[in-house]
Amino acid sequence: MVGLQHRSRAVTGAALRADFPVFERPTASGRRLVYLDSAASAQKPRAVIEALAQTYAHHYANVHRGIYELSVDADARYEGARRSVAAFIGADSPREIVFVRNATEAINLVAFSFGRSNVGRDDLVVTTELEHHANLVPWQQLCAATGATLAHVRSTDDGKLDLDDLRSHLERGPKILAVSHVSNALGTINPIAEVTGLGRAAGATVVVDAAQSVPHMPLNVAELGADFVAFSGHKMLGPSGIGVLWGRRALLDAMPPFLTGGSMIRRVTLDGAEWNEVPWKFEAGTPAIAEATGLAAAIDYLEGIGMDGVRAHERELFIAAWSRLGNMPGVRLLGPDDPDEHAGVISFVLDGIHPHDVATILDREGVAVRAGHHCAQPLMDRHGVPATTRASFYLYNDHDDIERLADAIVATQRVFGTA
Amino acid sequence: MVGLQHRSRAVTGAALRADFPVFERPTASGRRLVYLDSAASAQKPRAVIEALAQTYAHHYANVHRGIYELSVDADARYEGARRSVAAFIGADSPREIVFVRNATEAINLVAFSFGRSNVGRDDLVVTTELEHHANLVPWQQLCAATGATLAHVRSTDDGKLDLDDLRSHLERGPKILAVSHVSNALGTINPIAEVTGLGRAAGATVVVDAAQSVPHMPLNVAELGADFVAFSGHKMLGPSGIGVLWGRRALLDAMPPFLTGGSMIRRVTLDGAEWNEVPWKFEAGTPAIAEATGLAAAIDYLEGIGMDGVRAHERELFIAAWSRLGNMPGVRLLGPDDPDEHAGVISFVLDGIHPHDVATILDREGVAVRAGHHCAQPLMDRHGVPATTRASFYLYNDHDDIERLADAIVATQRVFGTA
Amino acid sequence: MDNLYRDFILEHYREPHHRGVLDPADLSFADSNPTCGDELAVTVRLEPDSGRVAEVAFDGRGCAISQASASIMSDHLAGMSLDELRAIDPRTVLDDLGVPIGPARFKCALLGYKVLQGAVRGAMTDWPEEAEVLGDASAGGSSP
Amino acid sequence: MDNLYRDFILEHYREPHHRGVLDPADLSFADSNPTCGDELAVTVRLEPDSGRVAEVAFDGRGCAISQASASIMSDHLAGMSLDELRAIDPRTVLDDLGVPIGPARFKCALLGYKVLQGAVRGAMTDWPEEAEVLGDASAGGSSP
Ligand SMILES: Cc1ncc(COP(=O)(O)O)c(C=O)c1O
Ligand SMILES: Cc1ncc(COP(=O)(O)O)c(C=O)c1O
Repeated sequence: MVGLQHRSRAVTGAALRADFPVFERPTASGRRLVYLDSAASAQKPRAVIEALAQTYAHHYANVHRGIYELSVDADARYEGARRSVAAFIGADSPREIVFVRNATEAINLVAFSFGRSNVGRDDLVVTTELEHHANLVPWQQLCAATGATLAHVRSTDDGKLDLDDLRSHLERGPKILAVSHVSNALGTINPIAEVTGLGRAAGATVVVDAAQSVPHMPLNVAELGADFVAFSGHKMLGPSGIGVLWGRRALLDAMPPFLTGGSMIRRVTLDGAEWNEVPWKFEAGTPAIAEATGLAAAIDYLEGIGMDGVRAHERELFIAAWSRLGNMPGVRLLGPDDPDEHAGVISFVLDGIHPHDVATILDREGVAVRAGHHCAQPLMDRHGVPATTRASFYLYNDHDDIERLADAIVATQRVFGTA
Repeated sequence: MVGLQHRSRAVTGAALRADFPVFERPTASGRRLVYLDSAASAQKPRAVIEALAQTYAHHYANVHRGIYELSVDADARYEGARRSVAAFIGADSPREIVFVRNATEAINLVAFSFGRSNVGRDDLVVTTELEHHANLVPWQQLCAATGATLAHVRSTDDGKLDLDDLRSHLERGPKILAVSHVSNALGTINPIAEVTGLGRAAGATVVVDAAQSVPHMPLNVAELGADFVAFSGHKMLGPSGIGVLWGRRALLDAMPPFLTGGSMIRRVTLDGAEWNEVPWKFEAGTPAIAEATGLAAAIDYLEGIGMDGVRAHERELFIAAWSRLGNMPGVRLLGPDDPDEHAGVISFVLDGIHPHDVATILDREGVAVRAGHHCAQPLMDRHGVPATTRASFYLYNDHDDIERLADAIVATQRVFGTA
Repeated sequence: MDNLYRDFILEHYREPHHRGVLDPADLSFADSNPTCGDELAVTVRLEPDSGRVAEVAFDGRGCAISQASASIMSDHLAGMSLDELRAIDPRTVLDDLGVPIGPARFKCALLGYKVLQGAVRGAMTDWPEEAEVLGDASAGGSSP
Repeated sequence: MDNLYRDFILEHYREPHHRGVLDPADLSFADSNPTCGDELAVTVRLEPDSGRVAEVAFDGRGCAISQASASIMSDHLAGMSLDELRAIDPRTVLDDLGVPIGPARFKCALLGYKVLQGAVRGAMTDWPEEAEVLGDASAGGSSP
């Protein structure tokens, strides 16, 4: 088996699949599931599912307001999860960790709270052509509401950020630079420390969409140089319904609240309210209590492997898949070909076959991939395709999966008579 | 055992506790847990915990965009949960069900999206003195942002809505009337159909905070006469991280989106976006996928008992507790004494003993209650107390729990030398 | 392999019927599949006297399913009145397509239908309800 | 029953030391416990020469723990300089209280301390970090 020979770490790939119950699921093809859609959402290890069930079964109560033991227990676990997240990304303090639903809400929170109080009609907001809609549409809305101008850093033909274009945008002194660390649509890894450095040097507040990086590589906010970082639990083996906004303490302190209601207040009268301290100021109402503990379990699991190991494994799979698919006739690959600039996400197009049809036939072969615009329509427009097929890797994938993918591509080409 | 004798339905109280693993948890008192804090959040039956675990183990993928079987399966379950919710509250169509995090987010969504596009500086928004902060602070913020005026319907000494005062506010033609169905702090059941009827007749858009009613009594939005209804999954045996906004289709269709990003768009270019159909227009990013399926399981569980049965059980417990506690010296009860106007939520004050101290000593006796302002500071101010102690019932409580509560109150009074 | 990509589907995909743009046209509309961004436009010419469809043409890019579905449907449209167009049942469109369509390809299979409805009504229409068209059991969301 | 509601706690609760409002005062501040809305105010009179605490008084409503804690602390304040007040370690306040305080009553036990810090700094201060004061194991959130 190709997969077993090439795997560099015993702890990744096939050996880990036993931890993920989904791989017990039979597929219509009769073969084991090859799950290549982790960029959309990751599968869950038993440890995460168990942690959730444990919380609900024996440690559940509302948080933040209870005096009885069960609620103190629930609160300690919820706030303990915040400390886990803070440690995982190297935050100075758990106070800088705001729990939200997902990366999308995290970015909206910044656009509404920081944006509407700091951006005016003469200001400039800069995003890039590489962004997921989550890091684009909220800024369009901010600019529409405030009259500010939105500009986009160009990308190159091989899907990289055009740093010269970034520099020239920065010369105009934008208030906000919103940029992704890793593109979900093309897999591009941006030179993020350089980008944040340039952005902050130009006086911009830098918002990093780390939805595709935190799950897949070491990330340390102390070194990153960003002001805000957004990511989702569900892409990093954690539950759905929980995501994270990290922000610099001083910024969070100065920002007005976004959603309002219980827990986020210090004192309320009929006519007005004073706000609680951060991060609770930004967590109105009952949060995703158990889901936070599930996210902490996911972090434990990832730390058990080591984020360096996760990244190394995906880098190796990328190299193998890029050369395997790149050598197949009728297959066009998108994005940079340097493995240091490309995460474990491969977007491709088959000549004469629409990505939806590719994904359908791959599915019949037991290979789960995503087809579509990957919530990055402007990027698709930029590359002149309506959509692509995307295979994305995580720690439970291996070289065998790449062979299954390659075989299924051939099968697709046979159906369409292009092979 | 008192509990067993008085219970009117075999399906409620002690018999059901076996379905809830939390009751296996030992307490510091050495006695079984008496959980009287369901108004803050409900405990979870095994069926809900199992449904969540099943979804994560075998049916999990991102929704809305996938072509492979696993994602079609996940999507069908997520959208199936929407249909369950729609059926449970009698909505015309699942399109009227927006999944949010909690009741708080649901109300904020209305305040931001409907509010900011429909309320201007000459307009009036009316809430009541009975509201949870979640149905008060978002309206304060709306009025602060738009220059509109906020007014509050008075409550009576026994904690009921003053309907004459409501009428006189309605004569001023408010744009929005935001009112709770059941008060979480006092247990008052408002005559909600009458209130919504008056509100709509006066031309107001009526927002009902049903966080304390949907879990505890039959509620049918077709009969309710409201325009928007908000509630939380975690208070109705469901997971944390999932809540519901119901809205009339025509209103939802006409509203601008709130959070923006993936899934909620029809088409995006670098400079602008068109929105998806409802309800997806309001669900930006990856939703609480598995949590929705857990909520559907909670609904199944509740329907297995019948909401009439749940309400009847809590009504019976209310009557018993109200007379038991009301006859104890040094105990002051708040709220209406008519069991038709009072849900299974009893707020009380012990002479000379602060509610926090009460809750601490009750906890030592294995009785979990809430102490504080219950996110209703203006209501506490109204009744001249900083806080109360609150015992709230659900289907797993019984008469034995009331005895345990009464005994623990006596123990508290002994510690403080007031008994 | 395949009960979805039958030969006639692939033939319609490669050589779609009624392809192109009518100019001038009496009705026209364009819409897209939010999942993949596929865009399809329709132009319709009506008989001056009867107001019935004289000619119809689809134009755009898309997958085999969406292209075949529009192509097959286009063969049935000539001679229909506007009311008849409006009354087309999306279930019939799926039946005419003749291959099993599940939720995953629901929008692909009905993009042509939706664009045609837009042309007839002169305005964007909602996607048909999956639960109604496919039956509750197989219905998922109809969002991208 | 009880290691929390020891007799001296209840005595301080019933007859708190240094109770009332100093008028005039050199420093004053009020704050509340967000969980229950309990409000506590402090007024401080300083020695004109040394700038050290001459007299302090607490006023407000609250639970046994918050009242006893402020009362016990108030006995230690006379003669302290502003820098010394500022340097008070919340752990010492809990030690002086002399009963075991967990996360559930953390804010009750430190309300007096927090109000005093507000008076010294002339501005609202954050609650001390539970994790630091109580040690990580028992720490939960410090939010209402
Ligand atoms: C009446 C009422 N409204 C709103 C809420 C807010 O609910 P959540 O915290 O789930 O958003 C609550 C919860 O305590 C409530 O009781
Ligand atoms: C780069 C990027 N940003 C943001 C998001 C949005 O994440 P979520 O849907 O969890 O909010 C995604 C998810 O696809 C992503 O890949």
